[in-house]
Amino acid sequence: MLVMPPNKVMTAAEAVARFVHPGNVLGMGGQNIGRCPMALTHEIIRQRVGGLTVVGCNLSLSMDQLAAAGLIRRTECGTGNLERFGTTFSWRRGIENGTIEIEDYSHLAMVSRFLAGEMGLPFMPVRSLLGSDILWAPDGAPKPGKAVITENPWDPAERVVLVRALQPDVSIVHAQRADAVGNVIIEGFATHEPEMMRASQHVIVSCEELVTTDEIRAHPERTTIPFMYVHAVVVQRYGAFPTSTYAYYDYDGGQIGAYQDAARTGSPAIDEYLRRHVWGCGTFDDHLHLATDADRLTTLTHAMQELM
Amino acid sequence: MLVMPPNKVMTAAEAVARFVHPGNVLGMGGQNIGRCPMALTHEIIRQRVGGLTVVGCNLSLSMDQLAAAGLIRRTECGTGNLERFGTTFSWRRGIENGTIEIEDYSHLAMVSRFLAGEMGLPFMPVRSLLGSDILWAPDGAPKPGKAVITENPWDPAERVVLVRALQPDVSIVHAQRADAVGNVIIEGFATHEPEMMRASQHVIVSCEELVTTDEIRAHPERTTIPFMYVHAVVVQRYGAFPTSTYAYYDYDGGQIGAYQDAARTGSPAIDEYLRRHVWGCGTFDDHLHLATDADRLTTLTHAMQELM
Amino acid sequence: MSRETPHLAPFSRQELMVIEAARQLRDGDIVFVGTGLPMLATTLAQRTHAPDVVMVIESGVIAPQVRPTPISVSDPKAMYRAMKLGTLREVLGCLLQRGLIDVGFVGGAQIDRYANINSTQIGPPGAMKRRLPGSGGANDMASHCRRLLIITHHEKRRFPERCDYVTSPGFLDGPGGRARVGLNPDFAVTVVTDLAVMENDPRTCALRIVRLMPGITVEDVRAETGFRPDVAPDLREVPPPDAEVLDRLRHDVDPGRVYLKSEDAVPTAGR
Amino acid sequence: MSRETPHLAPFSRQELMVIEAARQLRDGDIVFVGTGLPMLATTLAQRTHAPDVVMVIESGVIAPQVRPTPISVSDPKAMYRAMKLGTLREVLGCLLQRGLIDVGFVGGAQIDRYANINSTQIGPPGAMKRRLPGSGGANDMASHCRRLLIITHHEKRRFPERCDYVTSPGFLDGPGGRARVGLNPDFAVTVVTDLAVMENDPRTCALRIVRLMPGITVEDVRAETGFRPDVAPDLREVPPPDAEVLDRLRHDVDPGRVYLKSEDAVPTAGR
Repeated sequence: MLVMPPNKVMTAAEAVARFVHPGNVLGMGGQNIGRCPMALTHEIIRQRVGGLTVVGCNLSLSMDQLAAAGLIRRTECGTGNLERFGTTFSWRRGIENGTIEIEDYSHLAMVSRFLAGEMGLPFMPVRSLLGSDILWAPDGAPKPGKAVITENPWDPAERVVLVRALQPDVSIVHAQRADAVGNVIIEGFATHEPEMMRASQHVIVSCEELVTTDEIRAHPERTTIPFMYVHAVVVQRYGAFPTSTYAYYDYDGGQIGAYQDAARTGSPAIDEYLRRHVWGCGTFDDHLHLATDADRLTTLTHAMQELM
Repeated sequence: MLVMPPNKVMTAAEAVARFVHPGNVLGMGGQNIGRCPMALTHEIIRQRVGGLTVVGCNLSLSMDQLAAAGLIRRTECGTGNLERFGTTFSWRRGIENGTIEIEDYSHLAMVSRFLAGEMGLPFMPVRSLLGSDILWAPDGAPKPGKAVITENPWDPAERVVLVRALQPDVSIVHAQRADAVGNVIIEGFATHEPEMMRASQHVIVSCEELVTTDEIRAHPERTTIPFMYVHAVVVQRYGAFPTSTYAYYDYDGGQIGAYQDAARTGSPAIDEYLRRHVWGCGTFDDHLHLATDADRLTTLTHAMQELM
Repeated sequence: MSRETPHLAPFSRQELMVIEAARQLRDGDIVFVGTGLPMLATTLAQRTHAPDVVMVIESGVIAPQVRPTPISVSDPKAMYRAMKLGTLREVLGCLLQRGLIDVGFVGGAQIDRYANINSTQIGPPGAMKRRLPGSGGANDMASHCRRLLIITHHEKRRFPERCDYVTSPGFLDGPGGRARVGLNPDFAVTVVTDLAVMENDPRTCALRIVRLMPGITVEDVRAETGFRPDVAPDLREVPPPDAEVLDRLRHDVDPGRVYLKSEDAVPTAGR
Repeated sequence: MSRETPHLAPFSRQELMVIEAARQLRDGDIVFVGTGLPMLATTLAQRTHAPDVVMVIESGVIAPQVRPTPISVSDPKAMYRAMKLGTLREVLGCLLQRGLIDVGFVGGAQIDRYANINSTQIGPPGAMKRRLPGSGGANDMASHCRRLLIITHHEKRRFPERCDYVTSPGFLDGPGGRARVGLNPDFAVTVVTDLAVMENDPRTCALRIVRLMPGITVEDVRAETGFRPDVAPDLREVPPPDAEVLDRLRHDVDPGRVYLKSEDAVPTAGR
């Protein structure tokens, strides 16, 4: 029996302490420079929850900071990169020096795995990956357990790949709005998040605004994810900074660039970045104080409003 | 290359003549007493497009009128009924006298078939149907082609059913709003329609209101189905009458009951109903004139508004 | 078959059946529910002992505050102030098959000794006598819920030894039946009727009588059952309704008596 | 490698590469596109000869009217006035894998003789030298589009005989390769670079030179290609840009020169 607690609102510190554990499979929300769950990521780093398997489609800034902090054992994803801002340097370094295991998929294959997970199915067919090296292990041998090539029983000439369901232990997502019982509204693009959230055993949502359940009930067609899937709601204005939150604020290229400069060079610059911006901050608001100011945040807000 | 015609708006008569052909697999929108595509159904009856295989999850009033008109060769669905208003009598009669073939599924199995269809996959796993007689042919023998029981390759003790993808030749759906290029907004509950529409080779949408493409672009997160899937837009106020359209008008129990009375008794009452209400009407507006009046429609509109 | 509790407000057996079904729901349960008596009983539970029961309806409705009296899963009264209006896939796939529904709650058709349900046809495959509506979401509920609640009028033709057609799986052919075909064996069934409450015997998987409606005997139940149900060792009588609960049912849940039968709404003492 | 068309406005080879790529799109094409040069070229096509080209972006964006200059698939400038903002599954599953995308348009990494693409790693499996970002949606585009358009700077290390790692399938090992692994054999590839346009030879499946940038010779191209591309019988020169088109590119599509390199924006005549 799933109980509906009347109030799932808690601090990021409480949410991470309760729901993110060493060795977890962590589903990562956001994409590239959009809606990365930075406040929740910082809290995981602050609590040094390690040995994580980070899963998602595109993994970018939040994943790379976890990698920089040495908390990632493995990733399963479609890409790691930040497009115009370069690659995810800490992740790349971890893969190249052997501290991070990787399992590559295409974006569609990853979302198909979440689709199987959210529907309670053990696998999902997909017609991508055929003929590619993604199907195989790094040594070129068939990789047992990753994917199975099978025939269409109704047309044996047709082949499909079966990929295995993925149900993260916990997913972290930054959304625009949520209510206290955990109904979540994602505005604009939603990437792989709906499937991933519904597939997860636990979901922590940070949000720009807490709305009343009456507001949720007034527009039930706007609810992206109903409360059953969500275990903690963390109210954090600018919780995706320096990435953007659609309809709220644009990304901050300067701050993303500052992180990338440190990540590109590696130690000690990256350790110093994390020390100042994460471990040196008691909360994400402290980080915002350090990394930006009210004028800049207003500018980012206006930049987004101008695009609406 | 899919061309985007600047204007897909046409009459029901044009849309049915162009896109619904004898022997087609017809995807049916709506559920029970909600948003049945009655205007489009009447037009199919008026043009006597026969030999149809009607597919959907719950099939109700619109399907039964097609059955009453002798246009259905076969159905593939989860249920045929009208709940409080009784069963779908013409359909039941057709099955019992052998003029309508049936292929039974559960609702989840049907939507899984549309899910496979919309994703371009040959089949979809489902964990329903196991152990039931739905898997088998009416004579009790395994039914080749309907479903395949297979093992989870990652856990051979676990069994799933594979159901075959379903891509209707044409689907008919009544929605609240659409623009001229075919972007569709379904408000409120959406049943199996999104998967079915995206799986279909052609889609005809009737709508209560035509909106501008600028209005679509102003709220892109509200678009249910983008234009690529939609081939004809028929503007028809009260196009689901006597079933309801969420946010627009409630169902008309009197008119549903009048049809059910005729359908329950069969010939000649049901033929007379169709003669008066469909073949005797040049358009669906003529039917509305015959079956209801402005006061009644205002009452149904108010009844719905009171629930919003 | 007479009821002799004159100190209470008169009530019909159908009313007590709905009330007893409502009692089966625990606060916080997420219930997958169809219209009719299942929705009546679930709404009643919400308005009495279990305010945080959550309804999920196959048309895509999550957590509505149902207004009286919806006659369909697509009735806007069943969607009133929902927390989400979505799609059939989201509720049947991402909640039910995903394992997030606590209770599946269906109305009856044929139910056999092993709680298999037939809502497809009267007469076996190949020799159909009457076509019924079909599965709808019932097969999905019976396949994926750990707990299935059935409410139905108790009459012999509804309780055959073996269903003509298994639309929705109960325990199939008995112990181990579900596991053998690949269904989750963690499964329990409660059938609430106007004569009794039956539950599966954990050992034999067969339905047995666990409670009797006031004034009803085991033999009364057996006379209206096509198989011979055992009797649970702790057989008890269904408690009569609280006046308050009865009042809620009559005035808040189905005030128009859309599903509550008017002919026996206020039965005479001698009924 | 000099350009000698003095009657036209000066333009860089990168600008002409984008313009030539835009020319590959036909009005009405539904194009699955990433950020960077593919989005620049697609936007340019919309603003010149093909106003009804429809962009689809993997983050869930359908038919936006892109504002200059998006630097990411999740940049709100790439979502401006979209017809729908949805999910990755809707665009990669229900449009791309469903077969409703006409052209997949990707930026380059390694591309080999048979148009296989590597965006995963430098060095073969088991002997990785440099990790690259990975597939993203590129494998999906190459698997499901009937037409794949690639835009990339032309240099030898980007055009190996055989990719170290096949992230996204071209023709694999040549004729019949796609059919043998179960991919749709109805497939065509166009590679637009700053030196030439290459397309798959319909017979051999290998990339061959079909057009040369102004002033570029076949030997110039071969010198920068790791395999030896054949030359199509109807080899032509890429036409120089219309002044109007060049103006649109510079002032409407990437006015901030986010992707257009400033160093060779207005090349001198002797370049």
